[in-house]
Amino acid sequence: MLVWSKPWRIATWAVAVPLFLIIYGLPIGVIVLASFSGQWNDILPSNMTLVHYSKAFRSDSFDALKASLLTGVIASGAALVCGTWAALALRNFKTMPKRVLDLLFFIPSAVPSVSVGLALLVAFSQPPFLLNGTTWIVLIAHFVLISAFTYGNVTAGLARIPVDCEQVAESLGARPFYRLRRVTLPLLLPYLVAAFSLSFALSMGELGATVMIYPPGWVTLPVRIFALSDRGAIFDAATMATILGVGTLIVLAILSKVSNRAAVR
Amino acid sequence: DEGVVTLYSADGLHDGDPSWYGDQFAAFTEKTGIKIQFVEAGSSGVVDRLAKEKSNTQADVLVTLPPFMQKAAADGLLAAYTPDGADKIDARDKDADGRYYAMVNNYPNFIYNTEVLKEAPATYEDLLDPKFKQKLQYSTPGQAGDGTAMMLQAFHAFGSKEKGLDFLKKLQANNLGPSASTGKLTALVNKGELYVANGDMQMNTAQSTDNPNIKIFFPAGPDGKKTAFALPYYIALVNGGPNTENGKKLVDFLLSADAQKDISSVAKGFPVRTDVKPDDDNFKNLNAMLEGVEIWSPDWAKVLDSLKDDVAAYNQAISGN
Amino acid sequence: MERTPHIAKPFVASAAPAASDGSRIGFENVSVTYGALTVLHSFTLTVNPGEIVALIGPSGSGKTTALRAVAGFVRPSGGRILIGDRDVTHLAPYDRKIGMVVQNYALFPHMRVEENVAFGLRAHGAAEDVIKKRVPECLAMVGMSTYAKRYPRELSGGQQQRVAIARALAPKPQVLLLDEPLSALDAQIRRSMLDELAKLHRDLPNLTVLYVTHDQSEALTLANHIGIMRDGKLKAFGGSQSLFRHPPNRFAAEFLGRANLLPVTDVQPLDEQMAKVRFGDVTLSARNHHGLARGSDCLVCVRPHDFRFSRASEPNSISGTVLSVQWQGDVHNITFDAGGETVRMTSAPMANPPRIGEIIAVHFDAAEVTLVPEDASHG
Amino acid sequence: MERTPHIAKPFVASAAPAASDGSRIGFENVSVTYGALTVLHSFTLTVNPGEIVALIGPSGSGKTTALRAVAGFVRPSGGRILIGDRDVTHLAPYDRKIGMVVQNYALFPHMRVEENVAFGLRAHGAAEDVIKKRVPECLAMVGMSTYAKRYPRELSGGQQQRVAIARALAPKPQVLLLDEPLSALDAQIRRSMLDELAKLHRDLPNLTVLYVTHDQSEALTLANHIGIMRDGKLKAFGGSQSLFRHPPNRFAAEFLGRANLLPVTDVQPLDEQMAKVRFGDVTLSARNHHGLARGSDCLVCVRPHDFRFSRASEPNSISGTVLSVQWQGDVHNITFDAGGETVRMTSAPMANPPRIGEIIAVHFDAAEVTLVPEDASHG
Amino acid sequence: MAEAAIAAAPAPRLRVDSLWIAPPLLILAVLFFYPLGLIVRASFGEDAPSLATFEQVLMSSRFLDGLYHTIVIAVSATAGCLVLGFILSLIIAFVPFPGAKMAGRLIDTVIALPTFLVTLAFTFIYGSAGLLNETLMHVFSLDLPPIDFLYSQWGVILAEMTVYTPFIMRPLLATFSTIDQAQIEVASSLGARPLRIVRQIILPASLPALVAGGSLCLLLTVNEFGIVLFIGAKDVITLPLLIYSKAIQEFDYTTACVIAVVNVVLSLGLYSLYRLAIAHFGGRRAGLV
Ligand SMILES: Nc1ncnc2c1ncn2[C@@H]1O[C@H](COP(=O)(O)OP(=O)(O)OP(=O)(O)O)[C@@H](O)[C@H]1O
Ligand SMILES: Nc1ncnc2c1ncn2[C@@H]1O[C@H](COP(=O)(O)OP(=O)(O)OP(=O)(O)O)[C@@H](O)[C@H]1O
Ligand SMILES: [Mg+2]
Ligand SMILES: [Mg+2]
Repeated sequence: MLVWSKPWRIATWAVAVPLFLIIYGLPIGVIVLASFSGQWNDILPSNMTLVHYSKAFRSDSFDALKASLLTGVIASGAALVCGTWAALALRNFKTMPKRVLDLLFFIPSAVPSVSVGLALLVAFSQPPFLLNGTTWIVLIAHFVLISAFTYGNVTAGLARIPVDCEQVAESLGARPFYRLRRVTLPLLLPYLVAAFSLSFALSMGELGATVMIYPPGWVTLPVRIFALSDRGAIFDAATMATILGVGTLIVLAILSKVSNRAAVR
Repeated sequence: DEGVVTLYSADGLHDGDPSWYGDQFAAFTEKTGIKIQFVEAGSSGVVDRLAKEKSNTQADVLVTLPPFMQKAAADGLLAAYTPDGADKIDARDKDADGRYYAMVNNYPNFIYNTEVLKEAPATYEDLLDPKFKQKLQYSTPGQAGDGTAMMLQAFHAFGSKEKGLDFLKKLQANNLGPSASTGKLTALVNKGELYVANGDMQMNTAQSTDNPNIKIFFPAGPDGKKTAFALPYYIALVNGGPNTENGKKLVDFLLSADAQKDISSVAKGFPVRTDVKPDDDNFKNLNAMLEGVEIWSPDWAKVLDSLKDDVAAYNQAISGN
Repeated sequence: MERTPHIAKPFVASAAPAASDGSRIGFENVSVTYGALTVLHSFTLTVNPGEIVALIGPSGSGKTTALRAVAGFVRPSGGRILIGDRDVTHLAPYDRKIGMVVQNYALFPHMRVEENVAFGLRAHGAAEDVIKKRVPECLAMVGMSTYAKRYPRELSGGQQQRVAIARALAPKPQVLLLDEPLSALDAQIRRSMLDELAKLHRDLPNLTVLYVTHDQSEALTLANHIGIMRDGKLKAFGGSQSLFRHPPNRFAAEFLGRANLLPVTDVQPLDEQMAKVRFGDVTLSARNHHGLARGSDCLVCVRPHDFRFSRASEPNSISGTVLSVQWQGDVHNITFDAGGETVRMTSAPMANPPRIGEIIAVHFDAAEVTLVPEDASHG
Repeated sequence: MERTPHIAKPFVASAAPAASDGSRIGFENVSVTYGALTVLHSFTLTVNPGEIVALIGPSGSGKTTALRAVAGFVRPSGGRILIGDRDVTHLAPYDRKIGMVVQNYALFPHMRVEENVAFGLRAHGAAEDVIKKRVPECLAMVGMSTYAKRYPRELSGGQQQRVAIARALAPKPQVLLLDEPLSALDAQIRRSMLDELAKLHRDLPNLTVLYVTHDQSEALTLANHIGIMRDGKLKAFGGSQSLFRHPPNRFAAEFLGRANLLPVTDVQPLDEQMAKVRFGDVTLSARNHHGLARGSDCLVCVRPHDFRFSRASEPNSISGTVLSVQWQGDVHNITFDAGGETVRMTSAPMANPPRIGEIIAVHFDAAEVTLVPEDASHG
Repeated sequence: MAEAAIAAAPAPRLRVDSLWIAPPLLILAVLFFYPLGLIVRASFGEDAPSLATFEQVLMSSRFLDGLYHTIVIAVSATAGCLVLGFILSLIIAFVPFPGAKMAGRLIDTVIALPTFLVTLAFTFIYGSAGLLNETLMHVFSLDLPPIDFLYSQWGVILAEMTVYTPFIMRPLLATFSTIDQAQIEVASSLGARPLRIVRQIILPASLPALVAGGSLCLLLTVNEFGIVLFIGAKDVITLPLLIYSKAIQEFDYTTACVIAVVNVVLSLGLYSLYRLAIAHFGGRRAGLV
């Protein structure tokens, strides 16, 4: 409770809701609307139709959705483990080494996705690591692109969890791993969920690197959507995007259930 | 991996439902039992990827547009191969060394919105009219294949690179902004967001069912002549691919008369085999559009050589405003 | 060994069979610094196995820090800490086998009350049926059985504190560190918790307790020995009774039991035990517990409750002008001015307490008061 | 108006010129629920301007909740809250012009001590030079001057609590809500803080204080009135002395001052004031403050300190077997069994306290003890 | 003896604990720093290492133009994200309205939409024949579209703000859920109004999250490629776009690598500046930076 009086609360909403609608409601709405459109040459579309959906369901878009979801979950999961691990391990460091290592873990997000794609393609098309043409390279690319997010979020969370709780846990006989599992990680959970959600969503939408390296048979939704929109089939692209959005939303909703249970208020 | 073949292809032929690729892949697998693995990207992207993967080549067959196919050939990414029926393809449609062959023919063009404009702009000069301010867009040379083609066309129509660049510089006043994609412009023209954009015949024709407000046109140069050049999808066998034998079968199949006869009706492009003469409406329609248009042939080797400088010169020219 | 039903055998298996002194706590010259600030100076103290030692001292004197050093939450910058015969100075907290209640409770916010209490048991790998039995036992001990399913944020301050106590007791540690564990509780629960602690101590004779409190009656009730801290140093240490009766120095006398310290002169020992001194122009007698030398100056330590109203002619009698009278339920607090010294006395509640400005005479029993050396430690 | 140097004029300008009753606190049938749980039931209480009222009660009885309702942190589900004549039930906390110390201090962790104390002044838009003057004043008041530059995490528990008090006092609120503000302090500082509060109250006669404590002597020392809570209800309310002397019911008697409640029968009023009753086969006399009817059964409330050792033949005398003897510094606590009732008594420290099992006789002054009606409220 | 033990003992403990950093570091080294190393090597030319390409690139006006736009867009978009994200999260967490949770989740979903789709949606909304302009032209009978910012730097910035605000909001919301409610209550009882509470209590508490979110946002916006490419704002070129066209369109891998290296340096430079700024504004006090 921050705004105590009803009129002010309503005033706040009166500003917030339109802001939200303009910035987020409109773009999402337009894409969803486009997915049902036959033509859109006026203010509003005409010839509302479901034909794009029936087309989408007939084609291999489900393989693409599956590829996207799997890539997202696996890459975000790996990034979560790696980022959390790194953030926790970095607690043992102080001052200069800490800053340097901190920077190292942020560097992956300092490289444009195009460069990441190129670099991976070059690096993993030559010995000793021959991974091009396999699903691995896509997973690696997504992992690299999102690893800094999990790391950053977990680090932010670690700065805020109370030391007391961890110390008391230790005094109760909790060894580091047990303490980590039962106290540190649960206290971090809101941040872990935030990190996973972000990186998952980011991975679901990744195109720049994926399009450069994806192997045959592992076409992610954005790659398909890109192919469609690049050739002007925007309504079909919007349809696929809606499917992508709904898929992501479902996963995020499940995650936020987890996070609600963890929220400490 | 006996029963597979990998194809890297520039986008365009897998569009629509049904699509020409879709049909042909199914037919090929049915005939040979070989499954096709397909990777689609921009016309330069596929070549770039092939180059980067050189030490662990994944592709068996490459399909892309000029000048990028020529680039692949020059970089030694392609293997010479004489497919069945190679003799039925015109000399100007194939590499002298037999490294690549045209598969689907196509021509760059312009489109306009028929709702807003009563008739197509007649000349390139007409495009400089202030009424097109912010209402005209073309895909950017150096970023999109069709954009590069449009630059080459301007060079040709105005007689020299200098004059062509001069025109593009003036055109920049009306240009909405750069675009990496040519295909998305069609939708914008259809919607009326743009009045004029560039494109190519195969793609625009394929798009016209979903975009009823667009129409193809060829503006005339200062000499009053309408000109265009062929921008075919080339097919080639990749050097050192994992399944070269299957690759050969696929090249043979896609250049076979059976496959070629569907090109105009399904892919909305022109077949390259001299012995294939389709009689569908679209083929007639395509030919009708080309009537009065003089077809010229760029020297792709030269184009390739100077491409980097030309793009730089173009960027220099348009940033002048 | 006799046990009450809810005190089962400690399940925490010590690696080495618990020697009888396995639970001694020893500080050897322990110093602790925070940055440039030293908050514990060469602190030395031993808590014998099975003993309860209370640490008292003003706010900020380093009591919590001393406890945290035993728990392993701070690393001493010098000295050693022993638990039993082990030097634990560099041992991680989880290897020290202690139970601790910290000043702000630090309950785990994401766990229900019962999960909080079960935490230590689980961490020690107790079997599920042991936990099922032990957790309700501990909750019952602190009167929180009905709150087992609540989250800490849904409890009142005192309820949280009780959960913290239950959590520390659950794994039956050999060493218990309590940092003001009853500070948020009312007198009634506090008493019943003290009873529980005393009972626990009877049932587990090897349980060693180091207990920080700011409530002296708590310390006196529960502890065998009391340590008085000030500015990170141990100023006094001794058996509860003797420390109260014969404080070794001014600070200890004032801090524990708020003694009156009357400056007296010319000590004249009478025998082994007693001495005569001069206070202004009256002669007083008192215990010379610290063996002060003839003729020296010192302080006589008189507890507020040692005074009785008297006729001025009685021995050991002083008189003064009443400065304030305050009723406090079970006592009256009176201050009066005797020869320039402000003296505090308490008496049982009176129907007619003296009025401010009235002159009163009070006396005390010579055997109850002690001479304390004058020291420089108190400004 | 006379002021001590460090109490400057309150700068908080009330919108309306402060009426003399501008600082009354009123609860009118206030109910508070957390989810399905009602923790305050139709709570009604008035704190008159300039008064100090202490709220006491067992842990979890709703004391904090009542304070939070006045502060505006929880919205009552029913009833009204008044400050002065304003109905503040729906007012935001920042419009209520209160000062509050919460149970866990809630210092702002990212601000230095001095910034914490200055917070309220800044929020009220005080001028920078006023702040410069007032903050050191307040820090001095709680003895924290040397810690002005520290962060809260670098302070001990008691130090944090003192900062919280300084922070609440700094803006000189008219209404002060204190939730166990001295719980982490030792007796000495606690006394000096109580003195400061009393002084503050003398200097700001309109300051109204609602004070939650679990320390009854604190309540009795400081408060004009005391409210005793239980299970979210006000069980007793009255002037401190009268509530202690004549508790209206069993719960109040037991909770405040831990009275012995001996079940007696056959009340025989002697006059307006006194009555005779039977306890087993002895006759006792006591004050009949509540005017109990002839022949009824009731309880006689005897404080532990009301007992004196006596010969068995004295009036108002009972005898019993000693169950326990506990020395607590300034008192001896003794429990004995009298006709099946466990009775507690305290006496001044004795050289030879009775031994367990010994039979003792004690008596009390009839004017000091009160008859209390038997009620069903206590299981 | 005792002193020796004290001096010696902590050291090995620290070293053992430090080893925990090895696995993630190793993973990152193989999967990221090795490829990155190849790029750096390639930037020095294919045969004899030289700085020629660097010189050439750094002097070119196109590069400088790109550099300028990259910085302007990244800094403005990040600032916008920080402000918008902070406001929206504050409202969702502290002044929740019915459906606020859902709104929060919907915002997350925006990240999942490929960036070019957001730009497409923008065209439909803010384009000259888009929802907004058509409506305005209709209502006010205008001849020319009144809203015309989409194909400029501002369009790019707005699009990036839309896409990246969730990166601020997520960690912020997580932090808000752990703020001690009692602090807010006490502050308000001391007379602090919501704005002051936000400024003095909530903002400092959310600094770690703002640091994390803002850093990521900054790095993402410096490296954003899709949005710039697909909006096609006139005269707006950024470094990632340059890399793309050099590498893919012009087959000039060396130049692309050079720009990539510069881009990394730029990203890290901006990142460090941002961190310094945060530290200056109080992060160090809270023991964060
Ligand atoms: N993290 C820290 N950094 C700097 N100084 C600290 C820190 N923690 C405690 N101190 C200081 O150390 C001294 C001792 O603190 P400690 O907590 O041990 O006191 P305490 O005796 O427990 O007091 P209290 O009864 O008030 O809890 C105090 O003066 C305190 O200000
Ligand atoms: N957020 C909450 N949700 C549910 N129950 C609560 C919540 N906060 C307090 N309670 C319950 O309300 C009752 C009253 O709590 P309150 O904090 O007012 O007690 P208190 O009298 O202050 O106790 P203490 O002396 O222990 O601080 C307690 O039983 C507590 O468990
Ligand atoms: Mg302490
Ligand atoms: Mg409370």
